[in-house]
Amino acid sequence: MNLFLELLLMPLVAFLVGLLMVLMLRRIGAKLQRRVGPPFFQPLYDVVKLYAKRTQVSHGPIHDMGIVMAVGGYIAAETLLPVPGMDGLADKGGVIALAYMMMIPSLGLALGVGQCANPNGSIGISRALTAMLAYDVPFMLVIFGAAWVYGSTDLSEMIAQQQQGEWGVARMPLLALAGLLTLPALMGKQPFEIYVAPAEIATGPMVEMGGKFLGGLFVMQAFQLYTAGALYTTLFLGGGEHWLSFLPKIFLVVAIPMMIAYLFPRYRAEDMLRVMWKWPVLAALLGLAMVMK
Amino acid sequence: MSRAIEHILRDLEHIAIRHDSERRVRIDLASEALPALLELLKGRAGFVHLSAISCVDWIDSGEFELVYHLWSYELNTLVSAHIRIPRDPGVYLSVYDLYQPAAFFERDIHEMFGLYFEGSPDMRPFILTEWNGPPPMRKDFDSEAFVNQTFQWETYHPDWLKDLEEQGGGIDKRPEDIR
Amino acid sequence: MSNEREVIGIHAEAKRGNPLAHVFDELTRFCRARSLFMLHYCTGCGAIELPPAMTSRFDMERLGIQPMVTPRQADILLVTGYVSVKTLKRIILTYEQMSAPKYVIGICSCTVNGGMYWQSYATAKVLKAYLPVDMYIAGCMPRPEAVIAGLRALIDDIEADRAESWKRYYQHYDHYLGNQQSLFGDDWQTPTDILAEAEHYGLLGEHTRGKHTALLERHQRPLEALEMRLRVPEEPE
Amino acid sequence: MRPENYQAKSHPPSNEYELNFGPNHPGIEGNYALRVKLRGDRVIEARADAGYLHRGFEKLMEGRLWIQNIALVPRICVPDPTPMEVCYSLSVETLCVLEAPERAQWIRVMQLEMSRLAAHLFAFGGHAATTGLYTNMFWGVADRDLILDRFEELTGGRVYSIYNLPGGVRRDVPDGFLERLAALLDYLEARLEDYDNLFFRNQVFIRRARDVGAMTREQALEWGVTGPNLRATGLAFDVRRDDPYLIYDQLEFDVITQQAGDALARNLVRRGELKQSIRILRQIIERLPAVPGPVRVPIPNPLAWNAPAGETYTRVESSKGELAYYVVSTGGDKPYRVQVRGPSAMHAVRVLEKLSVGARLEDVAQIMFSLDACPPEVDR
Repeated sequence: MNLFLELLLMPLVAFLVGLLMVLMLRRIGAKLQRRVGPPFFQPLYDVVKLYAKRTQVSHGPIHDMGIVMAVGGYIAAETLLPVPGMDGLADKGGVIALAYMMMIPSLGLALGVGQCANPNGSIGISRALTAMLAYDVPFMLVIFGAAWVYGSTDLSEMIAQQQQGEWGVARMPLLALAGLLTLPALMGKQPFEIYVAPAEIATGPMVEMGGKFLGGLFVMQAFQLYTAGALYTTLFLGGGEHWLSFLPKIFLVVAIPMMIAYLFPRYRAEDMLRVMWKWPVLAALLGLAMVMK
Repeated sequence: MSRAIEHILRDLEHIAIRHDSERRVRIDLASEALPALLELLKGRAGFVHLSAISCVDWIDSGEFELVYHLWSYELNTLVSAHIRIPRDPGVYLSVYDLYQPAAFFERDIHEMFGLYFEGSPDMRPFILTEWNGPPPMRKDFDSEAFVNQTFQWETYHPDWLKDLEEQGGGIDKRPEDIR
Repeated sequence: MSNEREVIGIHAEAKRGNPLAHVFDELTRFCRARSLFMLHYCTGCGAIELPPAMTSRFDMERLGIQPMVTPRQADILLVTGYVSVKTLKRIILTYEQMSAPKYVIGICSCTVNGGMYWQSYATAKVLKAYLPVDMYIAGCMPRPEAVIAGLRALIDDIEADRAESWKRYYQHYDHYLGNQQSLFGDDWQTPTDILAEAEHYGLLGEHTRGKHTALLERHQRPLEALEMRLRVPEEPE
Repeated sequence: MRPENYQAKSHPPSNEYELNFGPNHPGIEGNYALRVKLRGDRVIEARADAGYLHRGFEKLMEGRLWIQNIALVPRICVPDPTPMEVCYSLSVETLCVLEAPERAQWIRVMQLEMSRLAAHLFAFGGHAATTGLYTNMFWGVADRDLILDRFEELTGGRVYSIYNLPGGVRRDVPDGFLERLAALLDYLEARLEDYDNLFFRNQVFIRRARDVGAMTREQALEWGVTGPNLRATGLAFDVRRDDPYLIYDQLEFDVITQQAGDALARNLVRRGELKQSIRILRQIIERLPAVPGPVRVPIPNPLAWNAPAGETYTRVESSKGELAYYVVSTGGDKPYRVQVRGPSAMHAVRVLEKLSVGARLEDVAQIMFSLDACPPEVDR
């Protein structure tokens, strides 16, 4: 398939799968809360509705730019994530570039939200950056360990190795565990949902976002869930031979943090740092020691 | 139990103690004696809980009645101390230094009745911050007249009612007429 | 209701050249009706029946309705109960910050005509004099079923393109502003510049400007950017 | 005038800034505002801003008949309306030297305890939601709804029942009501285990709520704290036991206390009271059928009912604390003066202000919800 088409298709697929994941998130919550939950197309309705708002309140060009960066960062990340049948730019970027791309949205949000001059938003974004600081340490360790084990930072190379040999989860179980512990923080769900926190800071970064800006954030959330699931699958669960095995894997990966998300309150910001820097980092360091012995 | 209260208060002059029921005591006294009474009750009988301060506007006699409801967790008795102060100029002493909850009640009475308490920590408007009229709980404030003059009303005259009226029926007494 | 619409002439919008415009309109309308973010301002008692309607027993999310936290994100403003004058100011600020299309639902009898507080000096009686109301759900207080039935009716209205009160607010701003001024005083001003917005979005109507907006424009200061100061000055007491 | 509320005045790059917490904020119970001044994310000053729910109840009640006011009083506290009705009815009964028949008193206590169950379920559901645990809120509100169903069966109204009158209650319990109530109690008791697992034993929640908004017993007494919030500081005082009204002196129940006085302790007290309310209701279910008598005494024509001159201060224990009515009559057909002393008038203003200072911004909502403050009681 030609590269240009792939670059178009990969984000699109990511978006659609991401919307399904948002739906799954809300349905899981509904089941735990003993209710029915939203209809099947609900996430799509939400996004279309938000983009179709007639009046859009913008707080200046930086505000607009922030959202573009937030969504753009993930779109770029999707092109670096190989999926069955499509490699995109995976062989040119590798996992390090991907990790950088996954940080851009938070920084973009910080820019955009700063422009809103709403203290709730500013507190929220400072918490979001704190959260990023918290989960990036174990996340980087995990990526580093995986790259060490596979002897490459190339994601398609990793997939190829796993599909010929055994899965990453068997070769480095502790690193896989550390990655799993990092996932809820990466997805910003309870107990690490410190930067949305409606009752504390009125949904933090989203406080001044309406219409297409909120729509952008919804799209970003879809990408975020998809990226987290797909990256974990690629690193530890053998990637995907074809879509029929890839999709169940990424949905399963995303479902695990969601199951616990509805059973916990959120931590305080410093508690999140403490927890993230303790258990996942410990597991990751032990895992590193095991693979490097 | 009630004996004890009478014993404690034996030094105060011009004071009438009445036992309404087993756990209710009513005390009437002059307004100057109230701080001394509260101090005695709090210090000697353990009346640490100021349940409420009530204000009644006796407009006919030109007085405000203030009632201090005190509860003792030890004696399980509620004492209501009644005093009367002149409606004009309507100034009295705060009991905040004895009972902190008084701050809320005094502030409330100030904005609802216009009665000023000297020494109370905060007499700024609290509930009626966006109210320009007279203190609304005074008896001379006519709420209904104010409402009729300030607010709009829903006109209730649907089509089916017009039809009914053409046939000679309709509403006997309209809400507007009652107001 | 119907003749009011004709007077306003809401449907007199210019035809668009894009042949797909109609399809897009249908799509957005379809999605709008199925995704409603509501801001439930707990102005009064009626707020107590919203949690049951939202939570497990009645589960509003089935209908695509979910609570939102800030006015910027919301589509529906639920005014749940009597509106004291102090609250009414905040409701108007909230309403003006929402992005259109936006809908207002008045819950409880008190928003219709003052309810059992008709005598009260502190509550405004008729909500629709100050804000355009799409739907009233009467009752004291309406049950969760009634709230959901009302929201369903609103959904039908949105799908049929009948719920357009927000345009009425722009096009009859003078009327609403006049009522607001009569309650809050002539120097009433909100941070949102409705006149400029109406102009910008092409929603100016015959009755947008009038003697009340003239009064507003005389003292209106444009919204300046917030200062960045090192210390907040003490409030004048 | 630029309406000054609603948005912070300055941008956070400065170290100190002011934030309006409410009136329309998910971390605020009802329509209430707290203006907080923050340094970093620590509150250095908090000021309550009430009046958004002010209706002038006390003025309204002066303009209505004794019996008309029954429809007005439950609206003063929306989540827990029954104590309002009962307390007002008791006041008028004291004034008119009436006494409700014994059966009516039993039914009233039953209704009071049902209302307490509902209010407590609502309260800790709300508290859980402020910490991000929405599942508990979804469950709590749904279970509260089952109690409201029983209310509806008993009184005809889900929330506001207008069931108590001076002189008794409107009608007797329907057939089979007590069995259905007993079944509901069994269900609720079984559900309590779920709540314990999800909420009260949740380590993350315990970590969040411990030491938040803590007050000592001395502070609580000084600030006029009552009800569960006072019992959470270790003082075993309950109006139901120590100043009994109705038939509470014939019932067995424990006064639950905790020592810590923080948000966690306050929730645990409510958790214990749920169990006690179930216990009280079980006793009533058992003994009510044997209580004879009518459920109301005849009262004069309500439209021309003049209560004798006098005054009364009546207290009951609502789910939030000490609730009292001061009613003055001059012998007319309307009250001369009614004062409502809601427990939240203390909790939501001074106590909240004091406890918020020094707390972190993320704990302000927790403090408010753990105090179970009810803004309409403040504003009236």
